[in-house]
Amino acid sequence: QDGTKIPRGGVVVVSEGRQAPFVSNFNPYAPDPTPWAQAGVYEPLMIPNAPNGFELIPWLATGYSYSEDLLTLTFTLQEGVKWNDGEDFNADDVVFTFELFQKFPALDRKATLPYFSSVEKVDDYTVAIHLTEVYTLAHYLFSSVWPLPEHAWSTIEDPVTYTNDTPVATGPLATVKVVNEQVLELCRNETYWQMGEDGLPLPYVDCMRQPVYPGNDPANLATVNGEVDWVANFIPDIESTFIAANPEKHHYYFWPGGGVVSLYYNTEKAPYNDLAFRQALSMAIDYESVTSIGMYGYTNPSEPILLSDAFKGSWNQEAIDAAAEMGIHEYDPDAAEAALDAAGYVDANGDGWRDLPDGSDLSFKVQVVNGWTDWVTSVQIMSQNFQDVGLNASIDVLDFGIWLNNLQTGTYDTSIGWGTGDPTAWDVFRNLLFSDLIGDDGIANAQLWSRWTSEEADQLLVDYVATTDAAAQKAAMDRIQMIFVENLPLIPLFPGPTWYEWTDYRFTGFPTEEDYYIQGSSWTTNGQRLVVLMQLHCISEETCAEAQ
Amino acid sequence: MSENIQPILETRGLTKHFFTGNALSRTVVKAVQDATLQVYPEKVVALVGESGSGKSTIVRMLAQLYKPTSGDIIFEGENIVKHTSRAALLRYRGKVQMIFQDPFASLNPVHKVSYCLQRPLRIHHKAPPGMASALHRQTIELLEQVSLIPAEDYIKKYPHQLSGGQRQRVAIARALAVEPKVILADEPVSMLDVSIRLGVLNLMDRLREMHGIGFLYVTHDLASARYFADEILVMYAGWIVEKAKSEELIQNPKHPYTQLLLSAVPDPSRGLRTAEIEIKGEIPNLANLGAGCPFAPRCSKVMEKCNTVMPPITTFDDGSWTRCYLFPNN
Amino acid sequence: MENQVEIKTQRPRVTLRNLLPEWLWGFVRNPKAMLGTFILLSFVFIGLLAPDIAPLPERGGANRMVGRPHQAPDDEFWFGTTRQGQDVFKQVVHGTRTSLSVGFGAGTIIIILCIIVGITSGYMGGLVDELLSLLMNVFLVLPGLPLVIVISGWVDQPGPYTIGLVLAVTSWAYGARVLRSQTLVIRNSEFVAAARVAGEPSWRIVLFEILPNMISLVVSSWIGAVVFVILTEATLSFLGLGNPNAVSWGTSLYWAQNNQALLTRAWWTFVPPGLCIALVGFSLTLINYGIDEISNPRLRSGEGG
Amino acid sequence: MSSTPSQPGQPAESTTLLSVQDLQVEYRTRRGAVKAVDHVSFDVSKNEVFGLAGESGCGKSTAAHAIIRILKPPAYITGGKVMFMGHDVRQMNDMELRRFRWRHVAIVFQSAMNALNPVLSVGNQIKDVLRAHTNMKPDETHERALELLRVVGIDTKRLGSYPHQLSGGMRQRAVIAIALALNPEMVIMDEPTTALDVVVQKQILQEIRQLKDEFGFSILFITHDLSLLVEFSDRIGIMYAGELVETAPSQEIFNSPRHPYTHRLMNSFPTIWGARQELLGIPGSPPDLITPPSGCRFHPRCELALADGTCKQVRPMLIDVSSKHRAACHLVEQQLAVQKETVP
Amino acid sequence: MRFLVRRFLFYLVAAYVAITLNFFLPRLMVGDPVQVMFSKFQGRMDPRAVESLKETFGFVDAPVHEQYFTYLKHLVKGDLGISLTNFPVPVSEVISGSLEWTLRLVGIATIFAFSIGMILGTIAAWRRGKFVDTLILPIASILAAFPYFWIAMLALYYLAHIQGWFPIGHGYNLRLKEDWGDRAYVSSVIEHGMLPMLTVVITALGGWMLGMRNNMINVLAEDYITLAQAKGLSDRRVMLVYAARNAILPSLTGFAMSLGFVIGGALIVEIVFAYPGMGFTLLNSVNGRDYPLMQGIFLMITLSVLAANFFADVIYVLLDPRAR
Ligand SMILES: Nc1ncnc2c1ncn2[C@@H]1O[C@H](COP(=O)(O)OP(=O)(O)OP(=O)(O)O)[C@@H](O)[C@H]1O
Ligand SMILES: Nc1ncnc2c1ncn2[C@@H]1O[C@H](COP(=O)(O)OP(=O)(O)OP(=O)(O)O)[C@@H](O)[C@H]1O
Ligand SMILES: [Mg+2]
Ligand SMILES: [Mg+2]
Repeated sequence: QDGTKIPRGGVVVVSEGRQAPFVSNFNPYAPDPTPWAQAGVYEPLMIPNAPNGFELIPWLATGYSYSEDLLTLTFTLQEGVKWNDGEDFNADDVVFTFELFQKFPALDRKATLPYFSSVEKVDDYTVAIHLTEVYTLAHYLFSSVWPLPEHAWSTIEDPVTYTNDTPVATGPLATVKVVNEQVLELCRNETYWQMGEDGLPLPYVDCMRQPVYPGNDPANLATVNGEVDWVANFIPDIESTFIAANPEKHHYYFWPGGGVVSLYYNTEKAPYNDLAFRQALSMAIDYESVTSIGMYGYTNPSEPILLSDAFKGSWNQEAIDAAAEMGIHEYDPDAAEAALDAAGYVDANGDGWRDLPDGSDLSFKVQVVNGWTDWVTSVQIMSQNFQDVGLNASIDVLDFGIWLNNLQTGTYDTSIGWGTGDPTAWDVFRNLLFSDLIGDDGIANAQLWSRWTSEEADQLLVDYVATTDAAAQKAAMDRIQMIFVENLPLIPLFPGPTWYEWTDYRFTGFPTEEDYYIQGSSWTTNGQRLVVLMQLHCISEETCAEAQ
Repeated sequence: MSENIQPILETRGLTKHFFTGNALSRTVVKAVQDATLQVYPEKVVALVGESGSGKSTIVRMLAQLYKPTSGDIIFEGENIVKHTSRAALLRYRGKVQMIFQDPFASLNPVHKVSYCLQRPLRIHHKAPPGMASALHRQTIELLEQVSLIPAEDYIKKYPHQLSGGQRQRVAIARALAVEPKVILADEPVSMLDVSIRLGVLNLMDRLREMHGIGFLYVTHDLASARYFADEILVMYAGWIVEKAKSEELIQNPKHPYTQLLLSAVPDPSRGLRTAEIEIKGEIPNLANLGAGCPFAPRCSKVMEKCNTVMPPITTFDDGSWTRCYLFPNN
Repeated sequence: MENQVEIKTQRPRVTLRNLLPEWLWGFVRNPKAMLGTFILLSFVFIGLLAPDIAPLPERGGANRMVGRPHQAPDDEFWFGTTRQGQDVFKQVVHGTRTSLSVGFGAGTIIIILCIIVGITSGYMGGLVDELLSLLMNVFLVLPGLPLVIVISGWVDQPGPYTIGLVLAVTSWAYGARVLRSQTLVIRNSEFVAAARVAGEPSWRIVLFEILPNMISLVVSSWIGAVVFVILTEATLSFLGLGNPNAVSWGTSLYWAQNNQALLTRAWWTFVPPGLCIALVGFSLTLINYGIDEISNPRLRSGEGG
Repeated sequence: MSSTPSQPGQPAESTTLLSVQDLQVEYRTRRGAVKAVDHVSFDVSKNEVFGLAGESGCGKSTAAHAIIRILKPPAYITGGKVMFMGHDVRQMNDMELRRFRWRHVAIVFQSAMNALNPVLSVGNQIKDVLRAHTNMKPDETHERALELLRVVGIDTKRLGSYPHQLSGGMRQRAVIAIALALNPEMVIMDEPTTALDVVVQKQILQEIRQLKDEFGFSILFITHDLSLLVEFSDRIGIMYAGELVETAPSQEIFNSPRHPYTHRLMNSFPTIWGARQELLGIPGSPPDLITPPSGCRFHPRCELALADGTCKQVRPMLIDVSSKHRAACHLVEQQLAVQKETVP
Repeated sequence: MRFLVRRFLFYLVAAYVAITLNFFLPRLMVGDPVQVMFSKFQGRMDPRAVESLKETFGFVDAPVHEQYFTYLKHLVKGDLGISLTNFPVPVSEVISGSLEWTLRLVGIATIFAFSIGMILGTIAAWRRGKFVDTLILPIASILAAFPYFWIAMLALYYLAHIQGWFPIGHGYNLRLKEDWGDRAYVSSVIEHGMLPMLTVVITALGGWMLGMRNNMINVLAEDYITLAQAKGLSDRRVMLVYAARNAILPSLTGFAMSLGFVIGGALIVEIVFAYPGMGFTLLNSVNGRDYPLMQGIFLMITLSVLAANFFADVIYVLLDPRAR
């Protein structure tokens, strides 16, 4: 920092679309803990850096390694880390945490249980995890857990319902100052293990304050008024509202690296089991309007291969070209009509709408979650697109629970839905195509909602994680993308943008579009915000005083 | 009333208790107790008493609007309290009709005069079915009988377009429509203007003669009872305390209450006669009546037993009777 | 006593049936009622003629995106466009249909429930009355809007009509109570006794003697219910508890708010639906004041001098 | 016409307390003006009971209310004078009026139930008057209130009672107590006993009489019950359709009414005194006051109406029949004219 | 007194009905709320984890009547269940914070709206055809026809955002500590409450005002008013002690009865103004399908309304001796 002393202090005001009142629950494994309990109060072992191809940043663990047979994953832990009650953090805590999952499956929020059989303390700062099968991406999964202090948690009778009001934690914001229905304020851990450039414990800022706004509206008003420093809100028309209010100090960057939002359909049903029909749908959608109107231009149409910019390195250009050749994933209503005509979807009964090839009525609903207005708008556009090519499409706006339940049980026609965004391209396809995800009860887990599976794809996915050979993995990944393009199990629409705005009235150190050193949204739960937090500091002593 | 003529309508020991209040506090209002009266064809019996003494309650029991708590109502020799079928009720209502106190309230403001009169005709099949013209003719006749002439003018009018006297005439016509044998008239003129009261009373008198109808005439005005009725019953706090022929009652009141009542009637020929009879006390509350004579607290000739037991009826030679220990049974 | 007589001739009971011409006359001469009727009728016409006033595209209805986002009002889009490029004018015009039909539909259900419960309880008396009264009173003290919010939270995708139905089921108590007490008064009136003495059966007494006397009360309760439903439906839709895909004023406001109409100064998406709701509410309220004044002449302003 | 019509502005006799001269009141309704009181003139002397009788709606209450100017819109006094002890009530300003009311003239309304504020205790309603008009201290007003209750024969324990806890008779007495609170010169009683039973009515009237003798106030007594009026009043005025048609001492009016209306009215009441006789009543009903009949307002109901149409066309004036007896009737005029001719 | 006892018993019954309704509502709904409720965990969590969560929430199969008695038993202990969105915080705890804010805002705003409405209504009737009657009354009734939230949003945008006269949202300045001893905190609470309060008052005023005016006009035609004037009492005394006090009685019952609506309206205002009350907790619970919390909030609001009703009854009895 050019020799100048970095100013310390100040309260960063954060808004991340939180609408529910805060209640004190700093149990990171609760279904809905107080925000920042997971990455703030507690910390993960390692942090994937999304803009940097999900490279793992050492945190509580300094590194990992696989055994020869790939069945044991070993983490080496950071030394000198202390819990905020003064106890040392060591391997016992990590082992304790995983064993707690085994005792209380409800705590296993990361779904690690199926992948390990036991955890072993190798020495004070080394932990070995014995995997149930070869899974060469296990380090992502296991490094994302937040170790719990054994000395404090071992005596807790029911850790599932434990609210941990005064957390014993290692994180930089382990001190709970205020938590009530309107505001959450977390303050620095005086004994934090990472040191700043001035040789004192990080972070530079004193506290993080997060007010509750019961809707987008008041939150955005406050943001536009410059009352908030670090924002993860959806702001419609951001240029004319937020930026226009103060172009100097207001900034945003919506990194298009999230999971690809797609149009799902139930391929177990006619006509969605007909590839020609699916292709016609993909030609009928006006992707530009969907992103520019539905998504306010905050993202771009996705590539046909379902991988966002975050996985640019994994893109199979051949598959992309193949798609272009087929004409799919390109807005062309005439081509769509022609394709439908060709496949026999014509208006047989003269009601103005196309019918199934057998002559029976064809009408379908596009499902969407109530309240997710960007999606609702996108669906409105798509259903309009479908109508324009003679398909009788309508919209079904559903409550989230019902919507998800329908997707999982396969009781829907078509629906908009999210895709996986991290941490690897393999996860993206595995969650969408791996046939094991359909349970015995017929529930489609992860995002296998379109229920399209193939043995080849299954095999490729298995092969991918059974090796550490990069070339073999690349081949498998290329092939999977080709299969995807050829079969169109779902229609990729756009990569989900990550909402991230900031103001530099008081603080600096935020990732910017130019220097996007880590995903900037405070909203991420995988710990990337911890990296930002380490960088944040007041612009000057005055702004520190201002930020109280 | 002579013994040889049979009463057409009579009551025996008719009693009505109202239960009011809610589950928490129930009070019994003894509105009518042990009432015995007779109505004879072509005669008028007047029932006189202060407000709240139970006059209307008796009438409403007779009209089968209230169910008696106990006692009998005998009509043409039949005890109608026991016959409760709808047909029996309808038959009874075809013979016993009622006129209400308030002509402004007893005619439904939403119905025309014709509707008022034709409903009873239809219900009691007084007109040949389906014969609109017959119905119309009968309506006209009814209106003419009550001197609403020209009848055609009135038939299409709504009650609010009529004056009080005209309304009461319509009410009378409605009662007449079923060709009743008895008309129960509950203070039929007390709401009317002084100048038209007499017209209505005279009309009822004419109809009584014409159709041989027996009247039960309820009033709080002794003078009009004397004017219109053959026989007067005096009621006090739920009890009928005296019965006598009109003149007899006026000239020779027996019960102290009747005497008090008479003395209170203003007499224009003399000017205010102060304190002729000492008036004291208040009208008793029917909700907590003792067992004794309700008039006892106000009676100037009160005896000890008055406070404990209600005196029995003492009958006199001329058929009149009273309930007072001053007239011991012999 | 005479005095009462006089007062009554002065103030004839006002009921629609008996005075139709006179009542209408009173209504026509009441400036409030007339202004209200005029506004309301304008909306009714807009609702009825919606397809002619604002012709819909062949497909997609009033929610079809036809223009650029957030266009200010101009010749083509009289009320501008929404953030989704929908024609606000079309939405408002067709929303009139939805809002009015939900309002009047649910209002009518409410008033029917009121009549059934209120009159039954008032006329039957006794145990039936006790029980129904209890039910009414309970429904009265239960906070309506929270109850509706909770119920609509359980209903799957409530459109305006579903919301209307939920409102109807939960909001009849007030009117029923008013009708009940009126029924009690009328039931004890002499003309009902007279009808019974004449031998009228109970159902005829209820339908032909009691009910016609309550017409003005029924009408004003009905109007009150309609206002309530329109406002509440808009509120619930606005809160996002309705179907955001419906075309109704509340939904328009929901979208306006979602698109930060005020922050982006797209007032034209926010003001017209709000004003429409207010105008309809106001017109109905005016009509009700008018009815009040007609049935209670004391309330008339500018009487005499 | 050779009669002496009543002259407004005539100097009041020394004993005259209230002088109403040519009073006119109308109610302005949408249908037109209701001339509820039309050129009514009468005097009330000190310590006199003046009775005003007539059918319902003939304008008795309106006249009474006009005297103390408590008419509310749409009623307006449109003409005439109300002189009270030489002061013109119509000219008084708000302050004078407030002082005039109750201190000099008090009023008792027809129905005590409605005249008492249901949510204030009787005591408070009595004390209110004392507080508004005097400088009495609280314990003095209390004393006075108790005294007043005693005067009208209510148990003093009832001071704190609310109207609904009292019987009709007691309420009426309470209203009278309020009226007497300031020892006014005159009490207007507008049908004070109509809602009561005869016995109670009698009781109360006896009391009023006693109080009057004791305190020496005049009474303007309004009722439609002629028998009662004759029994109770010294002098009587008969109103018909907004006009005063006859005034005379009560016995005189009872024994020899001069106006046909008065005559028929007397004949409409059955009595319990004397022989039982057939009564006639009055045919027809009172006229609508928006469009009253021309000439003599009674002529459509009068079987003695002159055939030459005088009654129909010419409005009769109140003329002196004798020194204390006045009537407004063409027949009386004619008779008087005949008398004058025969007895020069 | 008997009146109050009767009302109290009635409120007990009403409370019982509300409690029972609250129990049956989710059970009467179509579909399986439990299934829906947990579907959001599905796919994200191991099915075993979901199962054990369900158990933790107490969704176990038992006959309805047993469930009902358990529910009642828990209620008596003040146990409203566990909030889903705030797992595992008990519903009662989630509510307790916001209840206080709502009671304060709604309570004060309602009392304001009611009293101002009563005063203006009195004046409008007393001076008919004058300023208040001809100008303020129509304006107030037009305002009453607008939806609460619409006025609230305009006020928020214009008065708070553009003009900056009022803070945007929240119950107090979040930089301060909640401390009623602290002057600054108290004044910030007042400052933050102003605008929501104003909105409630403005939109609710018209109704009360008109009601009062009409009652007043009816009362003014009563004989006892004429008598009071004839008694030579001062206009003020007649207006307040004789007319207004009687005219307020019907409004008071109306007030008590419409309290439920009033509170509903105020909840909306809370939502718009980010006021930390029950309104937005309720909306959140609905949006988050937090059924236990929804039930709890509904119950709390109902009980508050019942309590307020009873309070109104007490005032009624104080004002009207006939009810004693
Ligand atoms: N439906 C009822 N319920 C309870 N009490 C009643 C009922 N009807 C009448 N009463 C009571 O019964 C008593 C007698 O009443 P009723 O109407 O018979 O008196 P009345 O002599 O006709 O009086 P009035 O001259 O006022 O008409 C009164 O005390 C009255 O309060
Ligand atoms: N508010 C009013 N508007 C119009 N006309 C009225 C009004 N009040 C009274 N009147 C009319 O004024 C006339 C006189 O009424 P007033 O009350 O003085 O009569 P009254 O002789 O006192 O009758 P009652 O014996 O019934 O008391 C009546 O014809 C009545 O119709
Ligand atoms: Mg009676
Ligand atoms: Mg009068």
